[in-house]
Amino acid sequence: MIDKAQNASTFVSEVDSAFLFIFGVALFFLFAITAVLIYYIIRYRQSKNPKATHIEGSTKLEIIWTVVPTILVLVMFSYGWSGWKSQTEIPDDAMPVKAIARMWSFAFEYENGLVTDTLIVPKGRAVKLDLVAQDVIHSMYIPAFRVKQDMVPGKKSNIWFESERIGTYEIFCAEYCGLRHSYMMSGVKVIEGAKFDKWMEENKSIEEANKGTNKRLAGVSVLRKYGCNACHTIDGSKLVGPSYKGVLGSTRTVITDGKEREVFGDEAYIRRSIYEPNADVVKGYDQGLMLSYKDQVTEEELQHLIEYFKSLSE
Amino acid sequence: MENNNESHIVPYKTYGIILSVLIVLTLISVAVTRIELASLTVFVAILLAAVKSSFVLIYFMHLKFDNKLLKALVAAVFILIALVMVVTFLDYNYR
Amino acid sequence: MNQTMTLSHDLHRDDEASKIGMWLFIFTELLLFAGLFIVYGVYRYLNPVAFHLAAEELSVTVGTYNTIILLVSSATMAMASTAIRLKNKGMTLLLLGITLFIAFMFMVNKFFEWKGKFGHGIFPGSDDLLRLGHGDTLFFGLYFFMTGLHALHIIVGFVLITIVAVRVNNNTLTADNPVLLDNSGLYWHLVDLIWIFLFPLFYLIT
Amino acid sequence: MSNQETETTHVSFRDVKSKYKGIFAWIFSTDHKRVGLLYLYSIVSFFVVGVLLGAAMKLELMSPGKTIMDPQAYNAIFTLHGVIMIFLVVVPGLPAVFGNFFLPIMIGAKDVAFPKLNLLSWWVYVVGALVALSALFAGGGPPDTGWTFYAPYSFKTNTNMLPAVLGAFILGFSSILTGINFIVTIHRLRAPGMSWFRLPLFPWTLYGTAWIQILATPIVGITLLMIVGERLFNIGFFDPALGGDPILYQHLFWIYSHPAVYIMILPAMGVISEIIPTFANKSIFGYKAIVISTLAIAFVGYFVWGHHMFTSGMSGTALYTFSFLTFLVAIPSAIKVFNWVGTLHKASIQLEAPFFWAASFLFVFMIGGLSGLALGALATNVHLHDTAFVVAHFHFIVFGGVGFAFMGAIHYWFPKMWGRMYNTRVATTGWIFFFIGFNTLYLPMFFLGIDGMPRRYYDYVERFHGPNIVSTIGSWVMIAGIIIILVNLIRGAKYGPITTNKNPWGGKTLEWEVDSPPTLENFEEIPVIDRSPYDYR
Ligand code: HEA
Ligand code: HEA
Ligand code: CUA
Ligand SMILES: [Cu+2]
Repeated sequence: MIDKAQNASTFVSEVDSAFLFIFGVALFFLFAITAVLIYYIIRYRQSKNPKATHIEGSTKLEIIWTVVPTILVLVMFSYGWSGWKSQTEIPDDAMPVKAIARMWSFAFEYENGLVTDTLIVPKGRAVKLDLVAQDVIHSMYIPAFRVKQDMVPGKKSNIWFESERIGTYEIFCAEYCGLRHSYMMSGVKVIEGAKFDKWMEENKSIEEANKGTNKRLAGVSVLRKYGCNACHTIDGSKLVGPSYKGVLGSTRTVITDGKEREVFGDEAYIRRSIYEPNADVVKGYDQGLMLSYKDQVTEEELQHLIEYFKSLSE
Repeated sequence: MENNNESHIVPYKTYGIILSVLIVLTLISVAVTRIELASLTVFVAILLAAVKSSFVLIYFMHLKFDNKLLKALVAAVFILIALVMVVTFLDYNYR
Repeated sequence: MNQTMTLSHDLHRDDEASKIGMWLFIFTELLLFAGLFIVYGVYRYLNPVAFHLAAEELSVTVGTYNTIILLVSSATMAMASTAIRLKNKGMTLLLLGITLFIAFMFMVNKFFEWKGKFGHGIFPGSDDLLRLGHGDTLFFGLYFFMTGLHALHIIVGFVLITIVAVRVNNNTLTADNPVLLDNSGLYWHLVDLIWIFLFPLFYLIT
Repeated sequence: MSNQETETTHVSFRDVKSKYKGIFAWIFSTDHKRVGLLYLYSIVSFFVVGVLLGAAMKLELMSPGKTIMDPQAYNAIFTLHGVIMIFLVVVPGLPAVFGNFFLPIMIGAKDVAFPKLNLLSWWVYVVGALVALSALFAGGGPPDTGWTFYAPYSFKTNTNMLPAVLGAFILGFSSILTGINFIVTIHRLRAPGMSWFRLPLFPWTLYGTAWIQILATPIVGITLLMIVGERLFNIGFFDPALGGDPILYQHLFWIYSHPAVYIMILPAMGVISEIIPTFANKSIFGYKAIVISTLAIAFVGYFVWGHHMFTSGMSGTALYTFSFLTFLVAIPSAIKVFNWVGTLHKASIQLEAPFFWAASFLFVFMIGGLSGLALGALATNVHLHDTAFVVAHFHFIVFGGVGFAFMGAIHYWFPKMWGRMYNTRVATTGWIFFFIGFNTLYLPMFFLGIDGMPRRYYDYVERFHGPNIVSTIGSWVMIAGIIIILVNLIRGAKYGPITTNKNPWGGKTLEWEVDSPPTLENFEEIPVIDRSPYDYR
């Protein structure tokens, strides 16, 4: 079940009390009106009440049942408004994290340049997410925190939250974004503030993050960082794009400018596939689904990837 | 149902006058937008267009001689369009 | 009792109904263009400078000229309604003829205007346009889309008025049943009405 | 002229001789009743297709992971399901079928104002439908954007967007033509003595609907045309890479599509306002209040479109204005519900299938509408937007509202339309299955949504499994219900006992005074009206 804990984020209690009020009123009217309806049907059925009484209407009643719902909905409106307002008032000291969405994965970039595929945040500190979409509209949805915001390409937007409870919570992409929309998820991991600071310290920058680990693991972390696994597998099975398995050292048929040709999978091919993904598209796959990673994947990361792919082709 | 197509035969002359007014207004709007009035230009140009279109509606399109209902409907449609624009701009204006 | 009848004949001819029907259709056309005016408004608001500069690419002279002739055609079309009621067939045909001629001239002007733009490499999706920047792309995108749609209406109006002229000529459209002429007139004025707004938005506000 | 029909007194419109033979006597007929039935048959056919697609989705969602199809198929199916259900079924639905058939009769006219235009609108509908469905077969595969065609995904996808979008554009014209026809008909062809406040409520709602049809549909028309332009010429209206604003697309889309939901529901409310007094044998409670609330919904409904975009990143001002207006538009619906229930007070109720449909309409409509309130409030919408909760909301109110009203209407007017009767006991059994299946199918989706399951999800995490199973089982119960109902109606139309009574339910509106089925021109003599339409004294 969804984490119903009130302090998963500071918004939860306010939003949930709006829910409680609205659902309370709604259920009351639903049950009351249904009860009256059933009572009338039983009480005034033809066999019981053969002659109807002529009534045209009643102005007094009309006024009552216009005014009462009006008041109730105005209260609902203000509950909804105030609950939402606190979500827009971002504290100045909130820790900024850039959240990037592309088909079909999320990535999170911290101030120090560190990039991860799950969001890791400290408990009890406000976090501000700067939302960026690279291709189509996605939506950042963290049910346990009661926050959601569309990520629109070409448009800046942000959300913030503060969690007071250690745990891992789901992130879903809530705006339909194509083939693997339902697999576009991630998580928020809330950890102790001290632990968080330590973690930041240990992973000062990407280069350092990748240093020290063995080559294979470095390749895996690059794939995760850019969310490549959303579309490619390592076991030879077909997803949106071709699998990494056997990509190095094999000959494949690609479509270049609408014409078929054969290419050999070498390092140059890998580089081209990442920097100009739509130049050669392997036969049987759709063009235009992958964006260029030219300004993102560094030369060093590319080397890690190639090492890793080598290991997959062995 | 009454066929009131005989009722108002608008003389040619009326159309002639309206046409000249429209042409003059067109020339004015061209002239006005030539001088720099900054943001006022937009306003003036649209205002003149609105005046011109009212002439077209009222005389060329006969609204002057039509029943009240139709007049009200036409006005309502323009108000609707204006309201839709205003509401859309509640978003863009305050982003 | 076995009588043969035609449904639409039996329903008593109702000119007022046809007129209301035409007006309702005009409402939908107005809303159609309103959608585009909203788009124009928003993008103008978001790209004020680019729209300002891009508009200077368009020739005010051609625009003014087209506006004026379209106004004249609207007047002649309205006069045709008078002429038919005065049972002046020759005059009606003459006025319709002028309207058609002007519609044709308008299209000729548009053609050369567009051709000129195309010659400068400005057309939807062209490389030059993409190089100019977002505001210009949008401005000219809207320019072609809106004036194009307007031109389409001119063509429809042209066809409609031609039909009217033919029927006036065969005496199947006379002072007794001028509704088709009146309604074509209403349509033609609508086309004019839209142009009255397109003209300042694209040519004047620079 | 084109359509010579021979009329003898008291010959049903179905048996009237025409110069065309067989099916051509129908598809070239300008008789409003035949056009209505043409619409009925085409709409029901598309409905069955849509329903089968819905059932397929439910099967897929029965368990996590792949059940019967892959993600591309699922995405295409919910798109087609949405497009078919919205543009081909519920938007034309009640006005085109029952509006065409009964509007002229209820106001005491021989036909609609423009019979030829009426036939044309059916043809346009068919052409639009065929164009839209051709997306299935042309290369590239069926579109996979959802019925909302959101930019920029709708230009990025390699699937057949153009036919779907063009189809929807053409269908818009069909809707506009119907709207124009109805407004003029109501203005010009009311029988002598039928003042505005003697107009029955179904025509009133059609009147409100018709205005929305002609004033809102063009906006989606132009928007879809812009998508076509964008895809063909790369103009960049809504493509952020070229400076366009995807949010503007959403504005334009919902400027139409929100009013469209009232195009769907208003005639449904009209049908309910007819059924309830007839079966209560009693004048409707608060006739004027219902009329005014109809017009209020039509008008205010035009300005609430932004509630579909609360999380899109609109300005705060826009957000609370839209939220506020959304709540305002709920009030007229509440007024109607109270008046319908009020009508039953001290009534004498005939318990027959049409009444069961009307009463259960009230129940499901309330659930749908009241869940809309949680969507209309900002804070709660943020959590619920684009989740299964929204899916539950609109199935309850669209399918629950319009679908139940449609079923009610067809059971109510059946003896008038076919001159025969269905088996009433079977009809009630069908209703019971349908009602239980319906609630089992959609209620769990509310819980899924509150728990955070996004919509348009082909696959889901394990904790959403339970409610999804229940929901799928519900769809089977509903299958049973729909089959019972359809079989019963089809048998009734063919072999049911011929009704001799013109007015089997004791209705007071004009359609109960004409023959069953009506003759070609409905009335031998146009009636003169001197009373309110629900005068049961
Ligand atoms: C027939 C169609 C129909 C109707 C009538 C409605 C009616 C309403 N709708 Fe619904 N709606 C849809 C069809 C419809 N909707 C569809 C198709 C979508 C999804 C589109 C998509 O994204 O694909 C949608 C989505 C939708 C959203 C966007 C959700 C999201 O994506 O985030 C919202 C938000 O405000 C909303 C609100 C409402 C409200 C407040 C009403 C109100 O008009 C309801 C009024 C009714 C009542 C209130 C109940 C009766 C009254 C009482 C029982 C008395 C007691 C009442 C009070 C105390 C107030 N709807
Ligand atoms: C009128 C509108 C309407 C109707 C009636 C329905 C009916 C149904 N819909 Fe509907 N639905 C929409 C409109 C409608 N839907 C819209 C607009 C969307 C949004 C699309 C989008 O996101 O873009 C949607 C989305 C949607 C989804 C969400 C997809 C997602 O977000 O992942 C689901 C999921 O279960 C669903 C299921 C169903 C089911 C099970 C039915 C059931 O009613 C079907 C149940 C009926 C049966 C199972 C009976 C089977 C019948 C027969 C076998 C016939 C027998 C025939 C003869 C004897 C002749 N629909
Ligand atoms: Cu990304 Cu859905
Ligand atoms: Cu809505």
